[in-house]
Amino acid sequence: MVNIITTKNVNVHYGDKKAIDNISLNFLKNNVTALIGPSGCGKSTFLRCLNRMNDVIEICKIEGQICMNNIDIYSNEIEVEQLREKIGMVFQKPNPFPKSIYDNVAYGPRIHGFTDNKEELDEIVNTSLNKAGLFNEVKDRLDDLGTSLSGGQQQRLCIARAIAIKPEVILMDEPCSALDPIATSIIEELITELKKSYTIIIVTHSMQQAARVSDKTAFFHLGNLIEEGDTSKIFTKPDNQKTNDYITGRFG
Amino acid sequence: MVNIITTKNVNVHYGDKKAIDNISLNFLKNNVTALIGPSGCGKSTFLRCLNRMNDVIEICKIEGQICMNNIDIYSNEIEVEQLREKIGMVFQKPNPFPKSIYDNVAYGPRIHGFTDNKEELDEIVNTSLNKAGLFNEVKDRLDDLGTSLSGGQQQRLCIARAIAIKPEVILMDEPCSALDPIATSIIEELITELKKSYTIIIVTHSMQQAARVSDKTAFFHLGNLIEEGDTSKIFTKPDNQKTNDYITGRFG
Amino acid sequence: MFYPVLFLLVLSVGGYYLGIKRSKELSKDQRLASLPAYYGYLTFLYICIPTIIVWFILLIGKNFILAQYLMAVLSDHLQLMSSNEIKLFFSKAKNLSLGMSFGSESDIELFASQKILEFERLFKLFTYFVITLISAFSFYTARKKILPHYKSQRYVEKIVNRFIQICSVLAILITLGIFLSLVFETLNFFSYVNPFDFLFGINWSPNKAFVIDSSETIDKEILKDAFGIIPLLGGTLLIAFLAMIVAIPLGLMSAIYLAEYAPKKIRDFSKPVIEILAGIPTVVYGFFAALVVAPKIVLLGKTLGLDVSSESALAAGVVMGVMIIPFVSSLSDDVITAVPQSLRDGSFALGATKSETIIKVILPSALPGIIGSFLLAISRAIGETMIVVMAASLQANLTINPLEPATTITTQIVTALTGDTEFDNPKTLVAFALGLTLFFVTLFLNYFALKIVKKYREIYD
Amino acid sequence: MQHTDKNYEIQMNSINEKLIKMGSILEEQFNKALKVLSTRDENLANDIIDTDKQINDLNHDISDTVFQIIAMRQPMADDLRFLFCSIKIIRDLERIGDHLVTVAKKGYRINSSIPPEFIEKLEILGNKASVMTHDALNCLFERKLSQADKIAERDDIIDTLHGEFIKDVLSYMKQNDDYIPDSLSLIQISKGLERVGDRITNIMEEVHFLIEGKYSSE
Amino acid sequence: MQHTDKNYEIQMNSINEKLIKMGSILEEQFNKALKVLSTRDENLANDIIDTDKQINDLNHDISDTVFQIIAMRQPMADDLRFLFCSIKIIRDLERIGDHLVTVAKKGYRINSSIPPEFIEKLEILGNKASVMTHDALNCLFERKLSQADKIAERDDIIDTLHGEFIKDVLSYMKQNDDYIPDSLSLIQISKGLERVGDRITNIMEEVHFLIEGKYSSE
Amino acid sequence: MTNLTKRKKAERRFQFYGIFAVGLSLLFVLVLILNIFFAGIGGFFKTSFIIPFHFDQNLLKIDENSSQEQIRKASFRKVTSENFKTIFSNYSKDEIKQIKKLFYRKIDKEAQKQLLDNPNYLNRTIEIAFTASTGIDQIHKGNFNRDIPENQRKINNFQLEIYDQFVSEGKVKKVFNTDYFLTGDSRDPESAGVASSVMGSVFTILICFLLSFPIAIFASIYLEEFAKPGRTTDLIEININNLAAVPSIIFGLLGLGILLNFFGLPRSTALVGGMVLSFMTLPTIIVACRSSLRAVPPSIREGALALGATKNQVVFHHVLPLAMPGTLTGTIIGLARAVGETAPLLMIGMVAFIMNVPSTPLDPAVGMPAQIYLWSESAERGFIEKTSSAIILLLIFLIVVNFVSVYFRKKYEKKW
Ligand SMILES: Nc1ncnc2c1ncn2[C@@H]1O[C@H](COP(=O)(O)OP(=O)(O)OP(=O)(O)O)[C@@H](O)[C@H]1O
Ligand SMILES: Nc1ncnc2c1ncn2[C@@H]1O[C@H](COP(=O)(O)OP(=O)(O)OP(=O)(O)O)[C@@H](O)[C@H]1O
Ligand SMILES: [Mg+2]
Ligand SMILES: [Mg+2]
Ligand SMILES: O=P([O-])([O-])[O-]
Repeated sequence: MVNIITTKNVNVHYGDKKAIDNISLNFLKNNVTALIGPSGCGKSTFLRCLNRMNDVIEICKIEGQICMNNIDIYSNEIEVEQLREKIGMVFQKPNPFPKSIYDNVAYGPRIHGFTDNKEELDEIVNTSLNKAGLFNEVKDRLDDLGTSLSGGQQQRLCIARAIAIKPEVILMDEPCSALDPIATSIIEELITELKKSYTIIIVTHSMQQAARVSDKTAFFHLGNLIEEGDTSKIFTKPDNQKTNDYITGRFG
Repeated sequence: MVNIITTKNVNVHYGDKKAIDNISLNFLKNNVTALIGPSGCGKSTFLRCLNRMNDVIEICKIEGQICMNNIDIYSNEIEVEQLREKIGMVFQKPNPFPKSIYDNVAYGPRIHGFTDNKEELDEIVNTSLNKAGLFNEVKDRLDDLGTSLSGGQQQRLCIARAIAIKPEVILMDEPCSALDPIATSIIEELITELKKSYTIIIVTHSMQQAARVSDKTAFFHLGNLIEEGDTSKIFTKPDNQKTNDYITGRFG
Repeated sequence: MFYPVLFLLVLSVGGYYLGIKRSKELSKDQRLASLPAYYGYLTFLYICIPTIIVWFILLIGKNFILAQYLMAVLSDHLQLMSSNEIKLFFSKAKNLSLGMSFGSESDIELFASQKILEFERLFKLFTYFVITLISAFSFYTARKKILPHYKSQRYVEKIVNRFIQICSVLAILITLGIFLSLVFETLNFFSYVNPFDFLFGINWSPNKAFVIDSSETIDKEILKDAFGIIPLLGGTLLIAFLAMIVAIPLGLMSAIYLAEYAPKKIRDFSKPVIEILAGIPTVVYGFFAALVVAPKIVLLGKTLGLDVSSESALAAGVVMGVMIIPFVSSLSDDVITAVPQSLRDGSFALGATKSETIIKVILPSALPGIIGSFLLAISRAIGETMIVVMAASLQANLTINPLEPATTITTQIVTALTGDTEFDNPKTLVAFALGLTLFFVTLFLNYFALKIVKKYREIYD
Repeated sequence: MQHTDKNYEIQMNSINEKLIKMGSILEEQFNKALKVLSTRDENLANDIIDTDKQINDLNHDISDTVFQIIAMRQPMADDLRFLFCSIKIIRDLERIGDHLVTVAKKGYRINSSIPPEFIEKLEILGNKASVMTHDALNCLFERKLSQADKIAERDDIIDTLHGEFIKDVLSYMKQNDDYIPDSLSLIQISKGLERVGDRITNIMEEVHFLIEGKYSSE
Repeated sequence: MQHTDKNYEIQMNSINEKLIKMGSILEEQFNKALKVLSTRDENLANDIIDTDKQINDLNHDISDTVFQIIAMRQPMADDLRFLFCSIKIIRDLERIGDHLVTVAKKGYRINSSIPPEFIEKLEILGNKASVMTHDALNCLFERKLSQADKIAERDDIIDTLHGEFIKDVLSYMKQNDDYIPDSLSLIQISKGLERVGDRITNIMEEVHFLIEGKYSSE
Repeated sequence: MTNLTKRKKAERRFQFYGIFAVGLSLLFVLVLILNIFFAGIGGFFKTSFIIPFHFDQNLLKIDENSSQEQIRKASFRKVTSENFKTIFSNYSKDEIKQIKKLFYRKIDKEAQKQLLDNPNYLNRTIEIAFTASTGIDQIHKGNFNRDIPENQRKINNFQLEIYDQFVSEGKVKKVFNTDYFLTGDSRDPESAGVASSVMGSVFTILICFLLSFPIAIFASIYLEEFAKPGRTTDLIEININNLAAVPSIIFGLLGLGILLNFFGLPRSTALVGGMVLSFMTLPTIIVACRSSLRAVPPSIREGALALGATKNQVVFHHVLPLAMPGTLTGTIIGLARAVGETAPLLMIGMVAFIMNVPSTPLDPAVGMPAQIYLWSESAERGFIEKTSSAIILLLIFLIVVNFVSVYFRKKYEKKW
């Protein structure tokens, strides 16, 4: 098993407020890693450090080392656009562009200049939709607006969009929290399907979801990484008392 | 055990769209009844029929009989304000008024003219906050804005506000869906506490939550009432195959 | 003007396509650092920017060059003239060259206008030549930059960002422009009139300055009592107050009704119709106030046995009030509808009636925003010009009786500047002092209004 | 209907399959054990003892899987009942395996001069137990209660047979001092087979719970 | 730390309490059963048989509660392990109760002319089993593993004692034909007590799982 | 229960206030529009007298072969007098003079125009409709009460008699005044038209749009998407907010002080007017554009960023197109306001008497509202009607624009 992303002594501050406290955490290739923890513990913050989405936030300061395939992603040689081509992201609320389904998926390949060729582009769009398990549902209406789809379909469209630029890693920040149970279970299944070709890091509020979909789980608390390990271990016999208390519903 | 609310052959249409299809369902006094079902099955619609919150929606047409304490709540003799004094409601997103905590709770008693007396009003406010399990947290800052509280506290403030007019029934529409797990568990505990004095009807997306807090559960599907009964029964041995399938995650 | 722009555009767009073509050729062998389109944009900008700059310089310099040219050509003739005469001569020649003839031109002036036309022709040719030259050179430079590893996207974006930034800085320049245009003339004015007298004087009779023509020395003692702004301020506030008496209750209640009660159809109809009131040009209101409302008020006053002036503050105030209704109603409507539905639901669920919900929950929540809307409306009323110019009196009158005539700051500005007086007369210059006062008063009001509105928005964010 | 989550479905199915496997191994073990009684084949007996490990492993395996599923997937309703039932049944099945090991261990050492009717009676008992086990597992897999009550009746038959057998052996023992250890073995074998009947009754109770959501006694 | 949800806490505690109750009843039963051996008091024996029903009821009760908790509260980690452990342990405890009933049933009917050293030996065995049970439950409640391994050793001692006892009884039987049924009872009592030891070993395995999250054998 | 009854009563009272307010506001609109409509609709028509007119070759001193140029140079004064003399041969010279006053002062010009359009009229007698004077026009349209004493009106009793005679002969016609739309301003209400002011407005608005629209969009983009919070950004913010608050007349002062006096741009031109109005419109568009930009949910930006789009790509591919409908609505409203703006134009001299229809933004021009202002200040009765007609035109334009923008808003309203 190879680590595709490694992080070492990562600290994140929002202004004066420390959001991530010296976290070192590695992510295995072709694995689903779940980040869990109470609200505000820094899951999203940490996740967004991995594709430098936090660059946008002025007051956000990041220290420590984050490497992808052993290259420091915060080094000067790395263009952030290039990085995000390698690390896709799916958000909490499905956010398709208000364009056609086709254009949603084709957008990434277009801006990265994957191809000038209409047929090749079609091919990319179709495979991406297929991989996201959406192709059969939308193949007859690729020209409809992406926003006209149902919530669950929209989220899969966003996944297709992320896949279309052939990333190695896909980050997901609570991808199911805006969905109902049925749509959720479809996405969850998709995730286990996708991990054959991608490395997936998922933030979730639902311990049950983490238990269901992930191979590895990391438990965050107040900006600290309390425990990480095999999901089956974390949910049955965590080493740390805090993890145990959180998982079993002892919060106060 | 007495039925406090009885409904018979209730049909609800939004324009041409049928949202509730001939549902008859009764609610026991001092019980927590959970309404569960997939998204869009009509849970909220049905709930809002019970205190006539759907009156506001122009295209919403309600047929059938809904009685509270054997009096038809849609009859002409019933003023809707009077009904809502008897049936309180707590919403999905905490919605405290942007007034002081005190005024939030005192609002109901004031408009209904419960008392002119400052001491009596204080008394009502304090007991309501107490019953909502919030008094100790806010007693020193009753003049702060209700909106300055945390999400979970806001939701409890809304519960206190509902309690302050001494309703018999409290309706809750996904009261925890905007809260994190910790706040959720506090509210859930509060619910079991409240059922000693009130009848509670709660809509929830989370089967687990229904299982945890309710005595009775009703399962809705596409506007139909599929099954209702003791919660422990519904979640261990439902009679209906659809219920079983939904509960066990067989959706497709 | 039009053709050079088109010419430049054609050149630039051509550059864009050539850039794309070149980069596509390159991209056959390897992946470029940026998309081909960006090499196109790069070429486009490379051609556009320097050319526009040079062209602009040429345009600015044109008059200067022209003057030099004429000087050279007509040096014998011009040597004899004073600088003022030269100015006059040039402008006459210029007008002649544009075909404006007053029938009394001399030969030398005709000759000069000929020369000007000649120069214009030459200059135009020269402009085209320069544009072409620079474009070609820029295109050459840009093309050299089209290399696989060259990140044209970054460069293009940098330029675009800089351009965007410049656009936003323009707002500062305009404000600065306003301030400068007002402040210099105001200082000039204050050299005639003591600022203290201006700000606290209670007499307004600028015509006292009329007797002074530029040759006479100015008697500051007379002016001391002529430019007191207080009566103007009083009139302005009186009219604004009358306007608000009309606008606030009507506007606010309309907003409440439309936002909370009205069936969708009525709302969809009424809202835009009431907003028409805001869209109607003020000159129309002025016309209406002066020709329809004022006579009616006089008539009404007569039947009631009141003595109403035909230029009463009432007419202007009421009409202005009508005009301002939509300002109050639209803004209030916005803040009322911005109150989240959940608050309404919360109140209804407690058994409140609709009016209770509005009065006790919605209005208090929206109050800061509503007050903000009032303040904005007031500042609008104070700055309003045409209605008062057309319907209010010119006569300064310190009164609170709406039936008497009153004048306003804006009216006086217009009066001062539409006469034919020279710019070195306090009677004219006072307009700038009044403008500056108005500027600060409305600024102050708006600053507060916006602050309140902003704070209110934060409650829900 | 299948679970929307295919992995869940797979996990649930694997438990089912392992239970089936356990059942079929037990059937084999029954056959072998009864053969041992008649042939006194030590190798076969050892084979049974070895095979029993598989059953023990399956027991642990299923127990682990059930634990994981409950931890990771929050099963409810029939899924949960099935898991709950499984976790209890496997203990019974494993014990049935143990009893068969007892049969084998004791069986191949029984002196051949013991009257063959004892062995025959044991074989009858054994067959009944074997068939009961088979039927019980069928009940489980098909989730049909029809046969369940009959199975309880059949346990009564086994009990009676066992009681009679003990009596017979006791009287035989009294007359044949030398055969006391062998008789004791016979008694233990019979006892074992009788306990299989009890286990099956247990299993049927769990199956009842699986299907009806409550125990028949309640 | 306590569960944020008090009802959950109460439910979890009730299981704990019921387990404690089961343990204390079993301790009583042990005492009574050993007394029956020496006194042959039929009433006491009946008392034991009656009391066993309580144990059975507790078994069902705990099983139900565990099922409800798992269905309604999605327990995880140590809670889930505890529930899982409980569901398995109660079977063992219930069986220990059954074995004690066997001791009582057989015990009071043993002919008083049987040599008293047999009874004494059984009492020693019984005491050992009783102490083991007590210790095992302590292990469970205190979630300490320290004593667990020792308990396995103690089971070996019981097995040896049982083996020796059987040998003794066998040789006694051969010499005293008339006492064969009584000897058989002695053997069954010893066997029962030995099985208690096995059960305790089982329980300790579950406790190991509860504390360590895996079985000691794995 | 009484409590509830009381509350219900209060409820009804409150609702009534609302209906009353809305009703009154709507009434204002109605009154205003009707009033102006009825006052102004006549302005689109003019009254003409039909009289036989002989184009005498000799009096005009031209012949069939004369060029248009020659006709234009010919004097029609004499031929007109001759015609009047023949038609009204039984009236005295003085009376003819009075009769002539029933006609528009420039009757000879009208005759000339007829001949220019129809050269074959030469030497023929043709029945031609000549514009009546504004006084007759008003009387004919019924805007003027002829019962008031003779000394208080411009038309004396003799003239009225003649007019009545014409009417009885059916020689008075009310015709649609196409010239109103084709000619520029004039000292005479009879021939005053809106063409020059309409063109002036068109040029002004065009300049205003071309300047303010792109600049506003870029400024908005900078502020919403790129600006890092800092002193400069705050300064820009404050300035834009202030610009929105500055009374329009101050912008006029700016135009006067900076554009005219300092930069020496030509007075009274659409160029300067457009520039001044664009300063005014800028903040309106910026506010609209910024709020539209802000309304684009951050999730769209994040979505694009996460795909590796650069910030510029995010803005120009996604955010700006989504913000466009809102921006356009704001622009339309801003421009509509600019169209109706008068005060600043007063300051830069765009209230001049302009007869020629401007053909470039550099020509002297007035705007519609300034024209309205000018006419409304005019003492002549006929101009009131012209003013109202111009107002009608302006209002129609504004209402159309308003509804277009409402339609726009409705159509592109997005719920995220
Ligand atoms: N843009 C921001 N500016 C300032 N503080 C922030 C910002 N984003 C997050 N924080 C703070 O950083 C901490 C970690 O936030 P983060 O969003 O990573 O938590 P989270 O674990 O994702 O929570 P949740 O489960 O609610 O999404 C919180 O205390 C939060 O208040
Ligand atoms: N105001 C409305 N106008 C028109 N249709 C509506 C309205 N509110 C609800 N519906 C429709 O009625 C049906 C039932 O809606 P309802 O909100 O009751 O579902 P729900 O079970 O509460 O779903 P959720 O779990 O998503 O809240 C849905 O199909 C919905 O689209
Ligand atoms: Mg988060
Ligand atoms: Mg709902
Ligand atoms: O499994 P048992 O030996 O106790 O029947």
